[in-house]
Amino acid sequence: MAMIQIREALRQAMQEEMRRDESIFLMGEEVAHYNGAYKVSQGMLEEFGEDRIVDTPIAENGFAGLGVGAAMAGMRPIIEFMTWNFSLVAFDQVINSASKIYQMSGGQYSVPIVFRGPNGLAENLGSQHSTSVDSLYAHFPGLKVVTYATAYDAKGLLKAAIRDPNPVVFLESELTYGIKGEVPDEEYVIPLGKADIKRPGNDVTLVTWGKQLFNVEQAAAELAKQGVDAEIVDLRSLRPLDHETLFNSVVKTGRAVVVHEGFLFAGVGAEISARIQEACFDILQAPVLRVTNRDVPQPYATNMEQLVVPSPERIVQAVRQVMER
Amino acid sequence: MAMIQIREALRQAMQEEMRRDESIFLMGEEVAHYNGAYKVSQGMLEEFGEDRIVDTPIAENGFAGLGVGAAMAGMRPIIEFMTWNFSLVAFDQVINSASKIYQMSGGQYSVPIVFRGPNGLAENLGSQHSTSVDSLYAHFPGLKVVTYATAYDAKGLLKAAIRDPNPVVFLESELTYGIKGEVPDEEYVIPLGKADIKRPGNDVTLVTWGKQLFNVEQAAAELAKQGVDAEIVDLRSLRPLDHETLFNSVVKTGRAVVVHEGFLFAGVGAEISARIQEACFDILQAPVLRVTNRDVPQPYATNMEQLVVPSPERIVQAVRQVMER
Amino acid sequence: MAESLTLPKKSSLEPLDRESLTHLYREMLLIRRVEELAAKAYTQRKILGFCHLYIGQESVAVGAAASTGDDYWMTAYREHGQAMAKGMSARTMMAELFGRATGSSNGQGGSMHLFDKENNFMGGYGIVGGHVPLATGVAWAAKQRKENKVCVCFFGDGAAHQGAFFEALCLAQLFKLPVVFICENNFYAMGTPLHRQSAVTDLSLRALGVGMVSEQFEGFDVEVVRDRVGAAADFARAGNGPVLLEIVTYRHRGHSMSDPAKYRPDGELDEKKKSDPLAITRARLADDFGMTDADFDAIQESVETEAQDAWDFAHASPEPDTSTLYDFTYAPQEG
Amino acid sequence: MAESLTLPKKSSLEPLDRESLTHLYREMLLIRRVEELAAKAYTQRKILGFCHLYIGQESVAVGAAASTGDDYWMTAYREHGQAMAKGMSARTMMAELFGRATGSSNGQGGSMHLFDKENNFMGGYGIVGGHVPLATGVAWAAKQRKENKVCVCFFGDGAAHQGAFFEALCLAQLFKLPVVFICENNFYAMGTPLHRQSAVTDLSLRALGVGMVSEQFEGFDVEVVRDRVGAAADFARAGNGPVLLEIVTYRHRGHSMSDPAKYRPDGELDEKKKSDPLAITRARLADDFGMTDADFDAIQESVETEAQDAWDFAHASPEPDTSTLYDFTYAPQEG
Ligand SMILES: Cc1ncc(C[n+]2csc(CCOP(=O)(O)OP(=O)(O)O)c2C)c(N)n1
Ligand SMILES: Cc1ncc(C[n+]2csc(CCOP(=O)(O)OP(=O)(O)O)c2C)c(N)n1
Ligand SMILES: [Mg+2]
Ligand SMILES: [Mg+2]
Repeated sequence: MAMIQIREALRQAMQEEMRRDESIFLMGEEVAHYNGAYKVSQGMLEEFGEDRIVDTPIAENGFAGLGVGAAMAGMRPIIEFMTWNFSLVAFDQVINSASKIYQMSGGQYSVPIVFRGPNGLAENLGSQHSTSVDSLYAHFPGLKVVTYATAYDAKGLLKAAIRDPNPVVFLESELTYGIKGEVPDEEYVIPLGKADIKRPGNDVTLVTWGKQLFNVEQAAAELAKQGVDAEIVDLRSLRPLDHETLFNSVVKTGRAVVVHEGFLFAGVGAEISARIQEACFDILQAPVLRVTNRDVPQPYATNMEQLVVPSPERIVQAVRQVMER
Repeated sequence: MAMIQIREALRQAMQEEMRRDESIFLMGEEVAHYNGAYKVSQGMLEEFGEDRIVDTPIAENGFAGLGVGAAMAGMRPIIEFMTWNFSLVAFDQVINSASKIYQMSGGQYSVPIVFRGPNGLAENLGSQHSTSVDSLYAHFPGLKVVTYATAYDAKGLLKAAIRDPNPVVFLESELTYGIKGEVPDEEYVIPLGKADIKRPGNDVTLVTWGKQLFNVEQAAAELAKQGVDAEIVDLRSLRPLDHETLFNSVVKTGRAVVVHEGFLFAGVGAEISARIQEACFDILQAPVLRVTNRDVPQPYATNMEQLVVPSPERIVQAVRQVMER
Repeated sequence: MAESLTLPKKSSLEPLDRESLTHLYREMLLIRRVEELAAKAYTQRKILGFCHLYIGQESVAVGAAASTGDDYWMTAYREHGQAMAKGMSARTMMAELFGRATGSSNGQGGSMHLFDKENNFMGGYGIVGGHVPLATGVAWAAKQRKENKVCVCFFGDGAAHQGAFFEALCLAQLFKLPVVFICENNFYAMGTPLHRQSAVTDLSLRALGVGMVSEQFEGFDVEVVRDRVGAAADFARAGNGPVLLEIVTYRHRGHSMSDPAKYRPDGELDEKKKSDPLAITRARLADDFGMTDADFDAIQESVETEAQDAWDFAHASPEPDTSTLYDFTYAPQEG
Repeated sequence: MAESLTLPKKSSLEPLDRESLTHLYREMLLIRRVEELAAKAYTQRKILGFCHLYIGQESVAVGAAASTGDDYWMTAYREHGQAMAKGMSARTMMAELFGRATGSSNGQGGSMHLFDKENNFMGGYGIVGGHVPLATGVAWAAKQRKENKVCVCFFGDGAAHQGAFFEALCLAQLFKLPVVFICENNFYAMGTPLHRQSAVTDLSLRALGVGMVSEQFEGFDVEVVRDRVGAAADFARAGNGPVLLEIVTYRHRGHSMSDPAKYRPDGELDEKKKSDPLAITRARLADDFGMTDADFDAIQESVETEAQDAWDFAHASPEPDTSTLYDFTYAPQEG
């Protein structure tokens, strides 16, 4: 076991897979000579050369499409969006090309590609640079959508995403690239579509994914002090969704709060809430509540910005509400 | 009262507003000389001339942005997407420009613009031409999202959308442009954010919007034969949402089924379901169920395609399920 | 400087003999007849949705196939003729248009989404300009694997204003990718003539802005198309980077079956029909290769049979099996 | 043909006298000093997020403002200097960077999103290329209302490969809109030099592909920028359509405060600093207008005061009132 930063875990995942499989290449803005805007691909140009670690001009729609075409032709591209905010100019390629080509071709062409980059809040960047794209992509069949909170999950899930024969949207975070975690020295892969219980508990199920896990863990610690034993379900894969782990937890606790970044309206939290009440209606002791961004474009000023995103306090408060029933 | 096609109702809305307000113009592909791909803008070039009814090249991102810039400068553009499928190449302009400029500028610049065009299934066009964008846009604060089923609503809501000082996403349907309905001779405007009870009932609430209203009405008729008295809530506005009408109905019936086109996962139906169980938890006699597209890219062949989208039969079946509790 | 780069005046291809030119003529005729049957099927509601006919443009696809037969192709939704030129059987294509299980995509794709992996026909796409970046990726793969293949990417005059098209040109030129971009300028994007779509009506100029080699020429003569596309493919194959070809052509029918095409100036269609690719090549075969009416009648007959057979096959084929509904969303994990 | 069109060799503007050139010098110096204070504030974590400094490029904004002061402007995120050149006070700007209620956007926008409606400064935007189409819309409005105004749209060399940029050029040329597109080529997009972003490094060539008039020139001399932007504005204002100007410049700092800019070749920065806009104009004022060191010291002093005052104002200003959180999402219905 080594303690490494999440950016190193992601890098190791790419390096190990690229050594194993010649057809994999990494392409994006500043990934090569600059070693990555957030240093995720540090040193990879040196190891793999310019044919496999490729800097691009600022043409996301173009190079996202390039990746899809290369995948159709049998390569396994990893396309880095410097941040997912910029994937909005490439939205058509991810949706109308990547997610649909396998179907349109009647199964003749698969699209084994990973789109990856940081998602959601990066602090004080204003509304154009703070979008969480989770629900935009998880909405579409044909895509898989994966994210992580820990270094261990980051590495194991990215390796699985690279090996998957389908387009995978892989959501990272600027704010956590530097967080360290234990990663085994031997190789491992975490299958997509499996949630992970990050904290077992009996009183309430806290459903989350991505970096909000850290807020949820803080809230759970505070709740423990207050005598509430929360179970934390880290979904990791938003599409496909691990119903079994999710529903088993809610069946046990009878209560659920969903916590995620990004907007409430038709967010992935809405889907989780709707599915829980569909599947666990008779068991639920209280409505499923959601803690998400408030319904405003992200403001720049710190005091306003922090008001908008989930906080341990808001999570504790929501849990209190569901416990009071 | 005159019986007119929905395309005429939409045209009247634009004509009346354009006569009233010099700053309004209509821009899009084939809207002028071709009189509209679906003849919505028939005759408008003749009445208003080339400065106000404007054909564009196939550059949606460009002319959507042009519209936003013109709106900032005080005009009131109506931007037609030939279909909303093509708005995916303009996604960045609708999200990162239109929905955020009022906020980024600290309220200095408002963006009074309407983006309109047909949405969802148009039959046998395959997966790239059958996308329902409802949840993609309703997800974002800063936008309003409006749709209709009848000629009356189409006209009144489009007039309100044109007068709104904010960007409005207005969702139409190829398949219903030719459907006729009664429209008053005198002017009227339907305020955004107000749902409409299309059928009063006591046993179950059917929540829907857009052309699925017709399937829901068929289902309600069938259910009536079976002794189930369904209330139909036509949301009309997805953002802002009319909670009052929605919750009052569910409080009365204790049961709800949400019916909409497009994908289930993080669709608007998920939001409705989540909000109903949040607000009406103690009243609900059964889980809120959803009838939506099945989770596959839209196939071309008719037999497969019809399997995917909602049908009266599927709606009746869902209602049966919630009634059995 | 951009202007200084040009294509070789002649391609590396040998001129066509009677037999091979006759073969191309037959292919063009087959496409023509199959499209006419598709139109008939559409009016009988055997084919639904959109149906964009290639009639009038056959020389482009057939000429290009004659010089890039083994290469990768990608194109838009007006692709029936291109799919057939690239090797898809009339049966498989017609069955897809009919939405049958025997179609090229099992009825999943339809008229706008023909795919034929065996023949490296990498698809028809419905988002104008959206497939152009894909072609750069196919060329990327071909280059990395040193396949000595190019990717031929067809699109219309209407696509030359799309950001996706421009970004693809930028990337292809920057990375010197073996792409032959073919803009089929048939004068109209739906009802909008080129001069109302663009300030410049010579679309090969688009290449100047990115430093790409380009050429504009009339594509009614299948031999000319074969030679110029061949020259472009030679250039790209040799590692010189991409080429933009603007091939001036004309569609005899409306944009799709639902378009009466009232926007044409009087007489334009008749004028253009004088340069019907079939008439041009027929005259050439008669004048320079001494083909007789009897010869042409024989071709006509075999084409009729093949086209009608495609209809019969499609008509007799079963609808897709609804139990396969979920089989086309995700590819299974290999191994 | 595109190439045949060119701008008038001289703009309609009178040459600058000592007083007005001194004024431009002072503006450039003020921008320089305010940016240096912003850098200091950033290292003290008084300014957070990204902070893209304009140091080295001052002559572009100030020269453009000297010829298009009443016109509409739109730009990207490296816009502190442009906002000030267009009339935003150092106080209002610094307060926005500090995220205070007294900032230009009440602290909602931040460094990348400065807006000043009073001065027709229509915003700084963060999506590369995304604002370029907006500029065509502003020009559309100006043209329809016969305002005799142009829209000046600034963007970087890195934006010249974006589809949004290309589509905006296509539309502006097709509709003959009064836009002056200014590509500030400072040689780098983040860490990527132009020659690795684009096959052509003369970005004014982008105009050829759409038939637009263009010109490339060095923009270190504020008088040159004023004249050439003036000439372009004259051209657009006269109804001749848009112009693309590529103004060659250089940024002395990294891409943003977090970029050490290690990618520069040795000596490049020192070499470029020889053409520091401040040095050039100072020399001109000294040599041709006889300004003395004392004169310059006086300017320096008043600039220091104004810049420090901006800092003090921002520092003393309150944070945004959290009760206004929901006030910036939807505009209220008028009347
Ligand atoms: C992005 C996008 N916008 C609009 C459309 C609707 N549309 C389909 S075909 C077409 C015209 C395309 O003309 P052209 O590129 O010249 O091809 P042609 O039909 O002439 O072969 C349009 C506007 C689309 N499919 N995709
Ligand atoms: C669409 C998009 N992609 C990527 C980014 C990240 N990014 C911000 S600035 C920048 C470089 C832009 O360089 P240039 O256009 O030359 O402007 P400069 O910074 O030199 O002023 C990049 C890649 C972005 N903001 N938007
Ligand atoms: Mg065309
Ligand atoms: Mg730059």
